[in-house]
Amino acid sequence: MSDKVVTLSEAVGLVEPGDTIALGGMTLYRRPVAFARELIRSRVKDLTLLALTAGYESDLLVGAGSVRRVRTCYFGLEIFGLAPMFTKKARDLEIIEETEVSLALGLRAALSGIGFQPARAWQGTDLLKVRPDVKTISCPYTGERYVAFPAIKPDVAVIHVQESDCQGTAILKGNLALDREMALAAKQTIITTERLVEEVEGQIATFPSRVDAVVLAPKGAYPTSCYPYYRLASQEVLDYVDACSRGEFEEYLARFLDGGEVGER
Amino acid sequence: MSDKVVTLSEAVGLVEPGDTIALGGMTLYRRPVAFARELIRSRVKDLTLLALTAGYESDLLVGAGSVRRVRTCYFGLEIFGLAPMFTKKARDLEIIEETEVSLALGLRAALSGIGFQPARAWQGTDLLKVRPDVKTISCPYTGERYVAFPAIKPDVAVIHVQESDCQGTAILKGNLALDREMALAAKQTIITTERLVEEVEGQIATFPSRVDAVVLAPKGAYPTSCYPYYRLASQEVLDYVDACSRGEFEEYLARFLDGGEVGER
Amino acid sequence: MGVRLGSADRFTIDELIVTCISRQAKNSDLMAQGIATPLVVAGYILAKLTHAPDLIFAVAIGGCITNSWAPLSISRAEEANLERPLYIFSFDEAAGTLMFTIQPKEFFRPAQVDPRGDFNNVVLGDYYAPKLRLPGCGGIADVTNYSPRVYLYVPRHSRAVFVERLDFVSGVGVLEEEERKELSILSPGPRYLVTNLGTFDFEGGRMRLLSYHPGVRVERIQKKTGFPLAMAPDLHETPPPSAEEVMLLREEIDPLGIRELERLSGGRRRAKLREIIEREAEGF
Amino acid sequence: MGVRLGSADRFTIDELIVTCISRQAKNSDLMAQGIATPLVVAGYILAKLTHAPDLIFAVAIGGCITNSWAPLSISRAEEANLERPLYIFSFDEAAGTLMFTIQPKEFFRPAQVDPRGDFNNVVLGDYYAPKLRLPGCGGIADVTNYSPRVYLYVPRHSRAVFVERLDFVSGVGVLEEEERKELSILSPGPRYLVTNLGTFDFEGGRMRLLSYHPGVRVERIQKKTGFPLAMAPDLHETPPPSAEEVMLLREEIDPLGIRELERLSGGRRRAKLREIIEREAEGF
Repeated sequence: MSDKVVTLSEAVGLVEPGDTIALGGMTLYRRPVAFARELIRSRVKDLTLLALTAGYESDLLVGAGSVRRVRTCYFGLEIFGLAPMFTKKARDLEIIEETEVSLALGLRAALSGIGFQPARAWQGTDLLKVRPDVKTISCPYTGERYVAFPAIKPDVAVIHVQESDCQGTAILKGNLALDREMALAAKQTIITTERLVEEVEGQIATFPSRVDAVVLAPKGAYPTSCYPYYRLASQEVLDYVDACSRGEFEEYLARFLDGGEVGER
Repeated sequence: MSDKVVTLSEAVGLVEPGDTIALGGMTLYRRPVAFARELIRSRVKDLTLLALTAGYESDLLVGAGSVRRVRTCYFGLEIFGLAPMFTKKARDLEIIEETEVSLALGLRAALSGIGFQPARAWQGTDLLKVRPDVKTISCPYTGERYVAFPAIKPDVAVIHVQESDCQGTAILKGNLALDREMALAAKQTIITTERLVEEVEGQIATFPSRVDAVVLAPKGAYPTSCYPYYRLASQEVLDYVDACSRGEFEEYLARFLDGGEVGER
Repeated sequence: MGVRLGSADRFTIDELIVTCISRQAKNSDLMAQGIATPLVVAGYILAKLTHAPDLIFAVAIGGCITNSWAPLSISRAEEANLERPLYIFSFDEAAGTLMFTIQPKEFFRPAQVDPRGDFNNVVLGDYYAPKLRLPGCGGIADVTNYSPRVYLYVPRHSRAVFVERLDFVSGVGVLEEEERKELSILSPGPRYLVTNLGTFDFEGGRMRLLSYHPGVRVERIQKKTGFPLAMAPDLHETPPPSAEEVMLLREEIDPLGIRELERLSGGRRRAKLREIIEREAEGF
Repeated sequence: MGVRLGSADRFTIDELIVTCISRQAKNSDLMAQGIATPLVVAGYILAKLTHAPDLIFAVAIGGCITNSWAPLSISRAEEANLERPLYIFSFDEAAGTLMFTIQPKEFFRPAQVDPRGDFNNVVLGDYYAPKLRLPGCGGIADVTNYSPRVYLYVPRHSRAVFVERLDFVSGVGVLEEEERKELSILSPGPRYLVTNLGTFDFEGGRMRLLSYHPGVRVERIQKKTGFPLAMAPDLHETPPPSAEEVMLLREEIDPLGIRELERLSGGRRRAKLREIIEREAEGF
């Protein structure tokens, strides 16, 4: 099998302006932060950012102007509060409202090779008003009306994993989020990994036939966590929030971009 | 939590004539054979037998006259050939054609709390002709026509597992078949288990809130396998096929019913 | 509001809210934990350590189901949840089938609530030109379509939260039977609400005061609510936490006082956060 | 037909079929194994041991994906597959999403095939009063709606198998573009068919002879087929297995001769089965 190991900057080269890019992990856990750093450096713009829950690196991408459109069910910093740049720029972003079900079933529809998946969700809320593209459908058995969530097929998925081999067979420990689904549904999939191994052990999370690039990125999720290798670097996230609250996003961003592949306290 | 441990015969008491009973495992692997034995003894009739793939114990249930209706995508004995009693009685049974997708998505619809699940399946075949209850649906996005598989909600699911606690938190090793889905979707779920343990280790396969009875049944899958405890008892299955080919099903059945909870060679 | 040290019959409002949450958990219940909800996590653990030892948790951080617990933590929440999981789920499974089937109880924290229990976690002000964009509703718009086990908590009861009309509906309240049927909604709406002033339900489709917290007058609760409240016939004072409950909370469950963060904002919140994180780093 | 011992340039028809199956596997392919298909399993392993070392298997017995293999076995197939699985799947996932997405190649064994490659695994004779009820189609009616990697094999080529009109359609063949579109079918139909007489495709929507096996005359193949065959322009003799392939099959992959079962029936099949099972029990 062909070796797919490339550098971060080569991997970022797979992203085109206007792409929908799906980032794995959840909020502050196992985020592809090293990739996001390189993506900001690359100055690719106009991206649609897709995430189960968008957090630290997503806020940096928004602050740096890489993102035009956001698709997520939550954009924030959990116990650290609102995501400062998302909150500040919300009026200028195009926000495509999603929920856990619309994201999960949207990817599932793509994985099933069909145009939609039905669910008992969203009705009685204003989500259907601000997502006029989302249709409803009548159950041929019960007559009930369900929401028909449209397929979501990201252009690029970026998943940070604990271990991968050179062909992109990777494993995930803990916290699966929607990573396996993103990696399978995307047109191109990039794995960034803490470790490159000869052969992974345990239930695999990705299939090499659906992986295009593998990047060795130790500490590649820092300051978000990569269980069980390192935990959330809370002080760093708080430093970010504090910097933004002082109006010093640009200074923080410069430090972040300077930070190389690995940040350490 | 309440202890749900009962005897096989108490567990069989949960099955009513006319019920749809879902049996876990696959063909010759991890089948609830001890339960099937007790079910035949109970003389409950008119059952609808639901299985991913129906094999040894299913054929005994059919031969013994417990079953009126069969829902499965395969009824046979794999390398041992056709299932003799199913083949013999096929004209008298009501056979509801299923496939892997119709079973998996039927259970999934029930688990999702909706009436159907769409799939790209069955079209261009005669299955839709012999299943006029199965409808099609038009995708509101692509305009394509998909089959809308109706929800399947078994009355009783019976799953043979390697280990369970007294409340019905069980694990499965290897071969998941559709057991987790059956156990969750059924109105009542019965676990038969090789071992009763204080606490299971590893990813659980059942949730105690959805389990009604737990039966200690060592060798409860014999002569089918229970990986990794014992393998398929090929000679016993072949003896069954040979007996049937000599027209000696009744004699075999009598021996089977005599066999107690445990068969050994 | 800080922890008042002293005899255990004294308690803070955070501790009372946690205790009210705890009391909604019955033994063997499955309790779902969202993100950034320390009051809820503390309440669930308190229940497990008192009247509901068999409680099981479905946790978003770590993405798993577990029956073990650890003291509240910011940096270590994930590893604590993943230490001995019963079941690790993907959100495809969780959102697609599992949560509908195993039906956990979950406490949500709305930014706005209307009289019938609809709620909002998406935006304040006009959707297209918001005064404040909120993080989003997670799975609330999904869960409130089917779950009979939706619970609410509001740490800062005010007329900004309890409004006659929401800026955006992202969680469904108590609908008329006909409307529910038309929208294929199975959920009967939120079952319970606890705030820093009292406890409530939405019986009959209107927010109703069940109990006022010790020292809080009913008039004050009504004044802080942007619409008329119904009153339960057996309206009473909220039973305070027991000495044991307060002790467990302060010493076992949340020695760092993370639960207090939910009632703070701005610079005070960040300062408290830094204090907690520094104490965690020192190994507390 | 038993294994003819002797020099390795001699081979049985089973071994030729296995070799043809093997040649359809390209390196790094994912190959799906159904149940009761020893010729297919032997073919996949042969490919892995020769030209396709990185082959991965999606196996029904054990319900997993694995890249390891073990000699063919009846009693031990499950434990062999589960010894070092890469991925254990539930059939919910497999049938619902995974197989569509990772698109394995799979060889199916039909009971009947029509000229355009529709096939039948459900019933012989009238559906409601069958001459012979077959086990059922498994996932064939699903897979043939979407997969571009459907392959067929028929160990006993006869006019009973290759019929102008099927008793029941449970697998979809090569449809006209318009019909495929109307039925939302993505699959182009079966790509390849190997029988005990030759190899075929369905190019242009009609079964077409690609090669005749050594010693088989084209006229015999046509005579054993219930409809007129098209002929490939480069019609040729099927290349025989190499000495190494035959050796691997007999000594490494299937020393018990389980692959022969697919060409036997009735009492002879049961006798062979008993012989194999007894040898397995003795520890072969």
